[in-house]
Order: sequence, then structure tokens, then C-alpha cells
Amino acid sequence: MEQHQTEQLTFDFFTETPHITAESRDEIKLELGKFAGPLDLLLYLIKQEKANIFDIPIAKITDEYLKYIRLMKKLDISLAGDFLVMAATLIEIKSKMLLPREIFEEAEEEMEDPRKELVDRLLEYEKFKSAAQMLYERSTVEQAVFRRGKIETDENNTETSATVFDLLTVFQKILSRHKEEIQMEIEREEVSLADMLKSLRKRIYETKELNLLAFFGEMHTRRELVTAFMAVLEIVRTESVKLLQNTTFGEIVLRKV
Amino acid sequence: MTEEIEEKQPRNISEIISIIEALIFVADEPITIKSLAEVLEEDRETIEAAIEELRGEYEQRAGGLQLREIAGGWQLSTRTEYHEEIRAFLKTRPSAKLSLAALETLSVIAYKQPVTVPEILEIRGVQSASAIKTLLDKRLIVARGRKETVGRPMQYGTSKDFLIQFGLKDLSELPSIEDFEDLIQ
Amino acid sequence: MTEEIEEKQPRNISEIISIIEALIFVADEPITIKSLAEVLEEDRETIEAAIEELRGEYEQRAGGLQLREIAGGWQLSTRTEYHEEIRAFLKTRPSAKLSLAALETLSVIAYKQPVTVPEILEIRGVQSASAIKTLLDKRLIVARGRKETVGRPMQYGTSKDFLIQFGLKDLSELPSIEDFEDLIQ
Repeated sequence: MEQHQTEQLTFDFFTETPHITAESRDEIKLELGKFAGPLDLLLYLIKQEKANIFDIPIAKITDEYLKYIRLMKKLDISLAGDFLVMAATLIEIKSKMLLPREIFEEAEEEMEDPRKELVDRLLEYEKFKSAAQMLYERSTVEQAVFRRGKIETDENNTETSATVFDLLTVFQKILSRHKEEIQMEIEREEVSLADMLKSLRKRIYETKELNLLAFFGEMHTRRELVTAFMAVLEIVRTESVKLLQNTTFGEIVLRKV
Repeated sequence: MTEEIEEKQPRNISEIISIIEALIFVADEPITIKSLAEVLEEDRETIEAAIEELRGEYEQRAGGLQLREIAGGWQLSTRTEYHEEIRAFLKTRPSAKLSLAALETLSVIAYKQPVTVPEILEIRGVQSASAIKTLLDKRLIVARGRKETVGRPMQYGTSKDFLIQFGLKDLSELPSIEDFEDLIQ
Repeated sequence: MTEEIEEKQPRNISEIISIIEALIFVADEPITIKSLAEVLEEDRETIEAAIEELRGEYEQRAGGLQLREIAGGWQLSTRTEYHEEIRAFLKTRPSAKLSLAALETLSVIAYKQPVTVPEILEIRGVQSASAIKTLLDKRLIVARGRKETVGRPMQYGTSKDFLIQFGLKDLSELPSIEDFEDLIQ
């Protein structure tokens, strides 16, 4: 990895589009912008390598991808979990590609290229990325067009037309206004870990299954939430209760086994 | 990044007229010769001549609009001949618009229905009588019978019109706190 | 007081054009052919012909204003050429641009609507919650009911404001998503 020494890395997180500029032969300046997601980063790396999207040099790209992730971590930039999920996917594909060919030949049907699913996703994603660019251009043009100023018949209304989300937002605000008042009046009694564990155990044994998000949602304070979280970790560690997630991004449930 | 000092082409008169027309159009109030002269960096005489020409154009066209000098400035407005049609149109405009007080009250009723006036007061912390009247007038809420408690207060709930105006098939389509929590993490 | 039943003179076409111009000016949103036809009590064809004539007039004059079809209706607006002077006068800056994430999310919603949060995640490969929140706050998207599937997730679609802010007559004016495929390779 001798390129490590020659790479000079500077980051500009305010530029929307990342790019590498070669200032001299042995000095590469990498400017990492805000990537819109792991697919965005991946596309960028593929273009960087001038690689064919239908024949991605997966080992090389995976290395580059992981290098980026490590850099982000070193710089203490919080990484969305989705970036890590993609890292795992890349490593998986890479290891499949390394399997000896004979294994495939033995199989009756021809093995599918392990990269195929990823390529399909990249191609699909890229279409929407281009569409986003088109929308951006449209809105820029549209910002040069102005509508008429206020006239008498507009009636000076301070009113707004509302959507269902306005209803919910407003309702939330009222509730939080309310909650603050209550909390000023009563000092909430703190729940101990033992109590939390007891009630959690009772719930799981009664219902067999408990939606984790819903359970956390019942907590009123940050401290309670932390206690609840610790109780979940404890119960999974010590008892026959499992944490399950049905689909990759699905909800997490606690289940008695 | 590169601050270019561009040599501006002098504008011709028809360009000046067009810009003046656009500025009068976007202004919230009658716009004065003085402020036009400032924005365009042209002298008063040029602006006055341009406006005179523009006014003449509008007069000759005899369309739906006129350019008028009013309160020391210039303004576009509709011609008086068409006030009947304009009034008719303004009346047909749907008003899905609500004040914040009405919106707050509506949100409480939507999420807590059936709910009484004292209960709404409790939640909002302010009297909601006039907001409730507005909502009844707009047919967004309806009375839902009395609550069997002291004073038997009237209960309110959302109406069918409410569903239509907010594009909901039924109340289960109201976004829930959970939908929202997904979005504000 | 006196409800007169007036025998209305049939209007000639130039009168219709003038009234349409006045109504488009008065309306604070793009006004549809349908509501023009209702207010004027004329048929669609007459209105359409009148608008076409009016649009041509504006085009030929090449003044400061233009007549455009947008979000399913007609609206007067300034021409793009004069945005610098207008901005100088209104003392505004171009409004904050959407982030890359928000724009991507919007493009997925625009093309896949109605679409749920998990479906957006599938395409973008990244959580889009905060982008969706931004788009809802900016009223570019709206809730479109729930999907009848596990968890009944909320579906989203683009709003009328989306059409207005992106200068679209309607959604069909968006280039087809498959067209972008050709651009990629």
C-alpha cells in the first residue's frame, strides 16, 4: 500500500460533490464531500477507478470503500449505519468472488455473479440521482421567476393552509407544552433497573413478544430510556429471550424462546 | 469565488420598460419613481419617460389590467369593469385556511375525539370557544352527543368534510406519533 | 336588495380575454381552465382559445411579464431575464437550496409515488427520515394515505407546491425515469 504515503488528504465537507484533484504526479488531493449515501459513495469510487459498472473490480473498490469509512471514523464523523451495512455487503461479495471456480462448476445451474444484485441497485439508484440533478436545475431556473406582490383582495391573512402533518406537529407541540408544565409540578420518581427488569420480564412472559421501539416509546425521560435499554441488554444476556429482526430494516422485537 | 467586475451594457428603453413592469408587478405596494430609479440606477427622467410609455401601452391594449398612479407610486390593478366577475371568483375560492388557534383546536379534536370543550381547554391551556365555532362553521368538526358527566358537556369529533379536506380515507390514516417519530430521529 | 334578473349581453372574445387576464392576476394561485369557465359561464373551448390568444399576446409583447401554465393552472409571473433587478428591489436572496439527500429523496418520491419510507430506503440505500421531514416542512410532499401492508406505513407523494416550485404543468411533464438510463452509460 505505498500510495498511503503519497496521498494527501484534505476534507471539505461543505462541497456537495466530492472530487479528487491531482495536483502533481505524486500528490493526490482527495476532497470528500457529503455523500448522499453508501450507493453514492460507491458510484463515486467506481467512477474514480474508471471501472465498468457491469464488471466492478470488487476487491479494489471494497478496499477503497473501507479506507473511506476508516477515514471518516478517524475524523470522528458519525457514520450512518447504512454505510456499515454496505461495507458488510461488499466484504461478502468479495469473499464469494474468491471462492474457487470448481464449486460453481459442480452446481447444476450456472451461479449468478455475486455482484449482480449490487449492480442492479447501483443502476437503479443512479437513475434517481440523475433525476435529482434535473430537479435541481429546474428549481434553479424557477427561482428566477417571481409572482405578483400582495394586492388588496388577498386579504391580509396570517393564515396557512394545513396538511395532516401540520395537525400532528401542532398536536405534538401542545402535548410537549403540557408535559413541561406537569414535570415542573411533580418530580418524577425514577425507576430502578431492577424494577424495569421486573416489568419487562412480566411483559415478555405475558405476550411472548414485545416490540422494542414501542417499549422504548413508553419511557418518559432520558434516564428511563437508558434504564430500559440496559434492562433489554440484561434480559437478553441472562434469560431465554432473543432480539429478532425479521427484515433487514424491519422492527426489532424481543421474543421468549 | 471570482468576483467579476462586469462592464454593464447600457440598457435600451424597452428593456427599462420591461424591468419596471416586472418590478411594479412584484411590489407589495405602489412603487415610487425614486425607488425605481435607485434599483435601475437610471435617472428620474428616464424612469418617468418609461412609465409614461408603459402606461400608454396598458391603456391602448385595454386588457384586464391597468397601470395606475396611486399614493405617490405606481401599481398594477384590474380594471373596474370586471369587478363583478372578480367578486364571483373570489367567492368560489376554497378556504382550507385556518388560524393557528383553530388548527391547534382541530388537532386536539382529531386526535382525542370525542372530546369536550373543558377537555380541550385542559389540553391546550387556553379557551377555544371561538376556534370551535370557526371549525363548526367550516364543517370540519361536528357535535357527537353529550358526555355523561357533570354538566353533560357536548362532545366534538371531526367530520366527513375534515377527511375530504385533509385527503384521508378514514381516521386511521391520520399520521400517528410513531410515524412522526420515525421522521424526527 | 333588488335582485335584478339582468339579461346578460353575450361577451365578445376580447372581453373574455380581458376578464381572464384580470382573474389570473387576482388569483393568488394558478387558476384552472375549469374555474375560469365556471366564473365566466363559458365553455372550456372558449376559455382555452382565449388563454391561447392571451399567452400569445404576452409572448409577442416580450415585456416584463409572462403567462405560464403551471400546476394545472395559469399564472402570470416575471420573466427570468430580470431576476437580478427584482432581487435587488425585493432585497431577497435565492431561497435555501435543498440538500443532496433531500433532492434525491424528492426525486424518488416524485417518480415512485405513492411511496413509503422503507421503499425509499431500498432505492437510496440510506435512511431518509430527516430528508422527508424537510420536504414535509417545505410542503413539497404530502402524506398519501397508508399502504395496506405489514405495519400500514404512511405513503408520500408530491404536492401542488412541488409543481409550482419546480415550474411543472403536471407530473407528466417530468421526463420519464427510464430516459435517465440512457444518460448514465
